[in-house]
Order: sequence, then structure tokens, then C-alpha cells
Amino acid sequence: MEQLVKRINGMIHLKAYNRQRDDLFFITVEKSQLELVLSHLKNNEGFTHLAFLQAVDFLEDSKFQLTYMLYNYDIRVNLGVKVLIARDKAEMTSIHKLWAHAWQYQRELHELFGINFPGSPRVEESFVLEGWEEMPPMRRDFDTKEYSERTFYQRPGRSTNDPKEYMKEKMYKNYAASPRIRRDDE
Amino acid sequence: MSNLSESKYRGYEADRSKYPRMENGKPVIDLESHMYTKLWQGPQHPGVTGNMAVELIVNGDEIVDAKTHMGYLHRAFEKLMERRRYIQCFPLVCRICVPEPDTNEYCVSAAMEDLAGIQVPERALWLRTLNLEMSRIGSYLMWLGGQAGSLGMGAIGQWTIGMRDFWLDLFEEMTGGRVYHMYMIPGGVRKTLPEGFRDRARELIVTTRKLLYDVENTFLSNAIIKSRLQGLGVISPEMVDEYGIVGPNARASGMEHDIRINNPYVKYGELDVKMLTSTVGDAYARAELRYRDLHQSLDLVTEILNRIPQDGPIQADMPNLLNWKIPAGQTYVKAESTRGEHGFYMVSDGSDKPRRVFARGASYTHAISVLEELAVNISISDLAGLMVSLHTCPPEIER
Amino acid sequence: MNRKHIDEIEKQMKLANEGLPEEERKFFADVIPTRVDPFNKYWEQFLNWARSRSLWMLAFGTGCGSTELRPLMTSRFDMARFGIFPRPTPRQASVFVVGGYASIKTIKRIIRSYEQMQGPKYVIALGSCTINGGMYYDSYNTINRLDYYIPVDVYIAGCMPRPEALIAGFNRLKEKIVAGECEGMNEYTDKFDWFKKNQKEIIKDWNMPDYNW
Amino acid sequence: MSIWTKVLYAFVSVSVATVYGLTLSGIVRKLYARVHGRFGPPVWQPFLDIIQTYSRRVAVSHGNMFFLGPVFRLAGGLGTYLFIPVIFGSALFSNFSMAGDLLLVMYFVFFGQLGMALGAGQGGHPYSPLGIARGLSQMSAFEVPFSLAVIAVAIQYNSLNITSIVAAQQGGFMHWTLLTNPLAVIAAMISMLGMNMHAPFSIVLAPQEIPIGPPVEMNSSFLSLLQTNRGLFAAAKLVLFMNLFFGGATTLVEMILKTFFIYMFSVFVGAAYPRFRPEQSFRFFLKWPAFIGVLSIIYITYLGGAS
Repeated sequence: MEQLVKRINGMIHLKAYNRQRDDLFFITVEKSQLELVLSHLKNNEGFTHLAFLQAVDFLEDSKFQLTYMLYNYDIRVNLGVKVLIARDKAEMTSIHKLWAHAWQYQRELHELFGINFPGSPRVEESFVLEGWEEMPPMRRDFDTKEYSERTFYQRPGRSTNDPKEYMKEKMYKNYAASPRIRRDDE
Repeated sequence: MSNLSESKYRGYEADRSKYPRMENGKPVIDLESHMYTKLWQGPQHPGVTGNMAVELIVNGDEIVDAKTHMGYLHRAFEKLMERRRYIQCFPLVCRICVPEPDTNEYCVSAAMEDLAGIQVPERALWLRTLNLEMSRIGSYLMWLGGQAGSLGMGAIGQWTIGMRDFWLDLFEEMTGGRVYHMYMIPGGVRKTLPEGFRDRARELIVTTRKLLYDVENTFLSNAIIKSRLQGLGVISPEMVDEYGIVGPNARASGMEHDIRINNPYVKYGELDVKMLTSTVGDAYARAELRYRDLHQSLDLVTEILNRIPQDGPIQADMPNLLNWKIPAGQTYVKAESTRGEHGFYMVSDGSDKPRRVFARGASYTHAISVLEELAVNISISDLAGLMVSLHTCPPEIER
Repeated sequence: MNRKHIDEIEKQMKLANEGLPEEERKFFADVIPTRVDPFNKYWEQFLNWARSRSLWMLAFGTGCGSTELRPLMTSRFDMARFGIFPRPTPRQASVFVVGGYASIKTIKRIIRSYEQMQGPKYVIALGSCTINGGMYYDSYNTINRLDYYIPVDVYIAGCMPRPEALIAGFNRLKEKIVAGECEGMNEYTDKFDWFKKNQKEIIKDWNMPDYNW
Repeated sequence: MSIWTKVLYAFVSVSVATVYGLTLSGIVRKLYARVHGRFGPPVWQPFLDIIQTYSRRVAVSHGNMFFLGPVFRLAGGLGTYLFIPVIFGSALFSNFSMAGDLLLVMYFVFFGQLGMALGAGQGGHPYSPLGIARGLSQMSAFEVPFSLAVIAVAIQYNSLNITSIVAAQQGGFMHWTLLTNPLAVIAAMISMLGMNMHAPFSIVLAPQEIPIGPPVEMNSSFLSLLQTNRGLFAAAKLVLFMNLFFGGATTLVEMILKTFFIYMFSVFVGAAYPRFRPEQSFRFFLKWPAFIGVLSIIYITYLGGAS
């Protein structure tokens, strides 16, 4: 795996590399070099299986992180390729030519995160939503609870408790004395 | 059982030579010409697995073009989990896939343990293995009924789903829940096995094998079943990588990949899991492979029952789960469900709620890209059989 | 057809299609269903008795609660012995079992199927998520109260309710039918505007294929 | 006998046949349930279903032909039944049997399906025409062996009158067509599998494929008519088979016993088999059963049969 990272690093600039488990590694690459890296990994290094492509919203840094999770059947290792892209007017190159099912993920990301993938087939089609008028719902600044309260009728009588306080009061009378629960990490 | 099915290799590019015009790799269909009919199957259709819709263009009985429509079961689990504390995620995740909820529970708890660096005790690992393998049996039994039912053989469905109910009874003894168990929590499992559980489970395994003997005789050896399933929906080995096909669907096409063997999790490394493959890749090969896998699961449960340690802790020493903060990090944990690779990608930012959880369901590609490819050129009477033979599960697609 | 009749129909159409763009009006059920009262008290009692013993359930698994319908149909619990059968088309069904949470895309089809059913029709709502949203109370895509969109006769609480609970729910429905309390069809007619208002509030895109089932 | 007495008798006979056919379908449901390992619905469930469908307050119609569809179907059932002598020698159950009624019955057996095609087509639902296309194709397919068998029987007894065919078979089971011309019976029984539309020939209703075929738009009282016809028509077909091949019946009990066992053949096959693909089903009928039917004619004309 170290050699693989060296090989890739010789090819392009690798921004970060970390090892999560024996069979799970992450690398971070530049947005412009992603397609190059992915096709290299697929064609030359044997990472032929694209497990998923997903986005994480880092609202604070106003960035989206895209993760392409690849798998190599020979050395049995998962490799996550991470890319950071700008959050407003998010756009990314499409990889539908590399994997025949990638367009599905791109369609989903287009709908739920508002990331555009120019050229990807059927990317404008709706995936799970229908007649949606708000901002893409999986973005961090979309408040689903507020939307739900505004749109759907609430049945009166539903109460919400802070789970910690509630369980302390009602269920764990001897909360402090319980051996299973350590106080120090509160 | 030997490989009974024989069918000719067919490339995964659908044969559209009969149809007049192609533009950009898609047939141009003129509904006004009265040569084609648009036909919706689903969401309200008994032959469609779960709650999804397939928009078909048919010429006579033959499907010319297929398009799937998803989202009827979208509950926004991933969004909701961003609002829940880590332990509050557990009631949600098991609802992602209804026939086989335990894989979700395992993946989420393992992802949390991986991020927080928690070691799960030995006995809890064995109990998890038992739970996972039992849920595979339940799911396979349900699938077997669906596959027979989709070809008009109601009796098999009645038998196997009735038998699955007895497995659900075992789950109820073990976990307290019938369909949704919430058995695995971070750091271990909730409960130990009740008294007499092993004997009842062994008895049930014997009964299930008896039933499977009947099923083999009536279903898998049936000439009509063979004539309908052989050659239906052939997945070629090239297609496996291209479409990200996993699990029994890939193994039936000759891909030797089973996460239980290749990346062993819980206690599968110590168990004797055999790689079951076939080289034919049609619906009958898949059915046969799943049937053999079901037998293997029964073997495994027997072995696990013998090897579970009688005593020992079932939970690691955990911090207070109610405001448990997991250090920042990202991980991906996967497990072999009956449909294939079922994985959870979890991103933590150091707070008491996950930043992002993504569930990678195995049928994500099977039910959309692969189905749209395989459905072309088959008769509408085979569509239900094809969908079941891909073992699609819509709730894990749209989550 | 006289002038007055046409005016009446036009008035009805205006009512129901209100607030929809022009191209979507044709997708929308635009005529208020007619209210049909029972014909004769004793005759109706006899018919109710027969209806309660032959419940045809629409086989539309709308949510995860429909997983428990399968054990209910099969040999362990066997609902056929109570006279309950699945029917594949809404035209022939009389009971609609809404299996759990209804996402916006599904509730559109639920309403469509409900309107296609021939009265008297009954609705059993299954699971906590149809009562008050259950654990999806804060989800942006699932409704919280089903009775704002279609009239509900029996709720079965639980997530998900066991087959025994479903049988109990069906028995409660039977009691209600025999007692003549299940007039959901007429309730839908009487409060049609209110139901439609609620439905339009959440369903923004009314486009649907002609026969979507 | 005056015509009015005959009409009265026919009315009684039709009622008995309908009740019998519906009860039979209740029993069959129960049998299927037993195969599935269930209790199953009560035997009188079909009657409750008819009352229930009839008692719907609303009935959506799609036009005039839509009304006529179920009516034609019922006319087909009635027509089939009314020209078959149910019980040999009984005035009450002889219906309108006359010379050449076999041809009329053969026509009426397939009349209902055609009428249904007109009605269901107007429903506008795409599954209706698909189901009709399947139904009519399968009908044409199983008609071949069935017609050949009937021709063989007509040649054998030198008559087109069902009453005289039954009369020729009287005097012990050695005279039944079953033993005198077994090839024709085999061809006819196989085509009966298709006629009764149990698996593997259940391609017309096929709930997993085209739910549920032609009657997909039929509701309320339309459906109620169709169900009534299903009971009557099942009884009529069974009685026809009993008369042609199994020696007819001289008492009601004999009729019930014989038809029950004839029907069980179809049910047992249906409970144990999955469904054919439509084209497999058509090909099936046109291969061996048709060949056996031709053989039976050759057997009876050139070899003289056993009679």
C-alpha cells in the first residue's frame, strides 16, 4: 500500500494520506486530478470496484467533500479517494464513463446536495423527491425539523425530552453509582 | 448439487437490433406510432419487489425499454441521523432494510467502534455472528418464497415465509424484537442467549432442512422453473466490475468475492465459510447459489451455536452513551448481507452527533442500472422473476 | 344535459382544481365524488354483515409495515380464514392497509388508489408513523398524520405492529363495519375541500401516469 | 312438456349449477390452503364475496361495451350450460338439449371469452388488452386438442347430440369414452387444464405479471356478475366433460361426485406447478395434446375403436 501511495505521489500531488484500518485507506487529491487518479487506479492498480460515491457537507469551511470508495479484489483493500470542492455553485467532473453505475450516485448527489455533474446521463431527473421546491435537503443548513413542523400537521400530545436528563430522572435512579457509566466523560 | 443450468453467453449490451432507430445509445420510441405501449409496473403492483416502479415500453409482450423510479420509501435516514445522538441512531438504522435489519446494526456499531477505538469482547463477537447469520437465513427464506411466487408458485412462498416466522420467534427470544432487533449496540450486544435457546435453534435447523428438501424437489428441480429461469437475466463477468455488482449476483457470474471470506469481520475468520460460485450467471444459477448459501448458513449457525463461549462479558467498558463524543474521523465498514456488500460510511466531527452517515445498500446498483439493462428484450411475464432473482430491496436504495 | 347541470359540473371542477397550473389540471381528480347514503336500514345491516366477512385488501405495500402483512397472509397467521384476501387492483379492493410511513411520493399514489377504490371503502393505518410521524416525526419527506389526507377507520399502533395486532385491528374494523360506523367514503365526500387543501399543501407535483398501479 | 315448464326447470337447474360451482370453488380454495399449510377461508366464502361486490355503492363504468362485457360472459356461461343435459333421464335437469347441441356448446364455451374481450378492452387499462391477448391466444391453442377430442367422440358415437352420446355410454364403466377411446380423453383432459386456467396455464390472470388481466377494471356489480358466471361456467364445463368422456350421470349425487373428481385433476396439477410463460403455454398445447387428438381420430376411424 505504501508503494502504491508512492507511485501515485510520483504521478500527481497527493494532499493527504491516512490509514484507518488494515483494509481501509484514504487519500486526498486535487479536484482537477481526480479523473486521472481514478482511471489510473481502475486500469493499472486493480481497484475495479466502485463501492459508492458520496458527499459530506462541511458547512463551516463551505466545502463539499466527495468520497469515491474503491475496492481491489486482489489485495482486498478499500481505498477512499477524497476530493474537496467549493460549496457554492458546486460542480464536479462526471465519472460515468469509468463505471456504468456512477451516474446513479451523481443523480442522487445532484438532487440531495445540489452538486452538478455536467455530462452525466439523466442527472437532471429526480431520484427520490418529487415536486421539491426547497434547497437540496441533505445540505447542513436545511433544517428538516423546522420544515416538517411547517409542512406536516403535528398531532398534539407529542413531547420531546432531552434523553440524557430524562433517563437520569426516570430510568437510572442510581445514575451516579452505576458501574457501567463513567462520569468523567460528561 | 451440480451446475444444472446451461445457457449461452450473452453480452451485457442489450440486443436492440430489431428496433428501428437508436440515438445516443437509446432507442427512440414513438408512442404515437402505436407500435409500442407504455406500461407502468408499480408502485402498486404485486409483482414488483417492495415499493418501486418500473416504467416499461413494450412491444407486444416484449420489453423494449425500462426505466426505474425510486423514492417511494425515502425517509431521509441520513438526514435524521445527523440530528440524532450516536445511540439514538440505532432505532433508525435497522429500518433501512426490513428483511435483514441486523447487517445495518452491525455496520453502524462497528463503524462507531472503529472510530472510537473500542475493542468488543469475544463473547459479544460470537453473539453478533450468530445474529447476523440468523438474519441471513430469514432473508433467504423470504427471498425463496418471493422467487417462487413471482413465477406463480404460491405454495413455496407460504411454506418458506411460514418457516421464517419461526426464525423470527428465535429472534424474539434472543433480542426481544420480532422484525427489528436493535440487538447490537456499540461495544457489544444487549443480551445473552436465553436458557434452552441452543436446543430450540438446533431443532429449528432440522425442521428448516426438511422444508428445504421439499422446496428443492418442488421448486429447483421443476422443469417449468428451469425453462423459465435458465437464460433469464444473464450477468456476464465483465458486467460485474462495470456495474459494481456484489454478493450472490456477482458470485453466480464467477466472481470469487465474499466479504465473509475476503475481509472477515466478527468471527467469520474462524469459521469455515466456503466460497460458493457458479459460472453461468443466469437467474437459475443465482437461485441455486442462494439455495446452497442458505444451507451453508444453516451449517454455520450450527457451528456457531457450538462455539459460543458460555461466559464472559458481552459488553466493553463504554463511556456514557447518552452524550458519547466520538473523535473526528472517517470510516467505512461493510458486511455481507444476503444481497451483497452492505456498508456504512461514517464521518464524525468530534461532536455527539454524526456528521454524515451513508448506507451503501447492495441493491443500489442491482435495482437501477442492472435492472434497466437486463430487463430489455425479455417478456413482461419474466420481469417479476428477474427482479426477485436480483434480490432487490428498495428501502436500502433510497433510504 | 341541461345548462344548469353543466354549470354545476364547472363549479365543481373549479373547486377541485383550484391553485394548480393549467397543464397539471388534467392529472387531478376534479369531480367531487357523490355521497351515497345507505338504502335501507335493515338491508344495509345485512350488507354490512357480508362486507365485514369478505374484506378485500389492496395489495399495495406502501411502507415497511407491509413486511408484516406477508406473515399475515401466509401459513402462520393465515388471514384468509377471517375472509381477508389481497386484491391486486384498487377497483376491486375495499380495505386499504397503509403500511407505515407515507413519503410524499407515496401519499400521492395512496390518494390516487384510494380515490380509485369503489365505496364503501375502509382504511387501516398501520404503525406509529401514520399516527403522529413516529420516529420520522422530523423527516422532511414523510407525513405525520394520515387522517389529514384520507379518512382513517382504524389505527394500529406499534413500530411495527405484530401480526396479532393486525388481526386485532381487522377485528376492530369488522366490529365497526357491522355497527355501521365506517362511512369514510361519505366523510371524504363531505370534507372533500378540506382533504384536497391538505393534500395540495404537500404534493406540489401532481403529474402522474394514467394508470399507476 | 310445455315450454314454460321447461323454462322453469332450466331456471332450477341453473340455480343448482351456480350454487354447486361456487361451493366447488370454495372447496378448491380450501384445498389450495391445505397445500399451503393454512386453514383457508370458509367454504361459503365465494357467496359472501358475491354479496360484498354486489353491495358496493359506487360502480365506475367506462362506456357501453364495459356494461356488455360481463353480460356476454354470463351469456356464454348460461349458453354453455343450458344446452347440456346435466342428468341423463331426468326431466328437471335435461335443459334444452337437442340434436346438434354439441356444436352449439362448443361455440358457447368460447363465446364468453370473446365477449369479455370487448368489454374489458374498453376499460382502458393496458393490462386488460394484454390479458385478453394472452387469453384468446391460449384459448385458440387449447381449442385444437379439445376440438379434435370432441370430433373423435362425435365420430365414435356417430352423433352430435350430447344426450345420445351419454346414452351410448350407459351400462357400466366399460362403456365410457375413457375406456373406449382413451386417446381422446387424454387430449381433452390436458386441454381442460388450460380451460380451467389453473397453474401452469394461469397466464390470463397472472397476478405477478399483469394484475389481474382482463377484469382489472371490473368493479362492484360487474365483478359480481363475473363471479357468478365463474361458478356457473365451471359447473357447465365439468358437466360437459363428464357427459362426453365419463359416461354422464343418472343422479345428482353421481353428477356431483364425478365432476368433483374431474375438477380435482386440474386442481392437483395447479397446486404443484408454477406458471408457464405465455408462448410456452401456447406451444405446449399445439404439440403433444394436438398430436394425441389427431391420433385419437385416426384410432377411432380406421381402427374402429373398442366399441
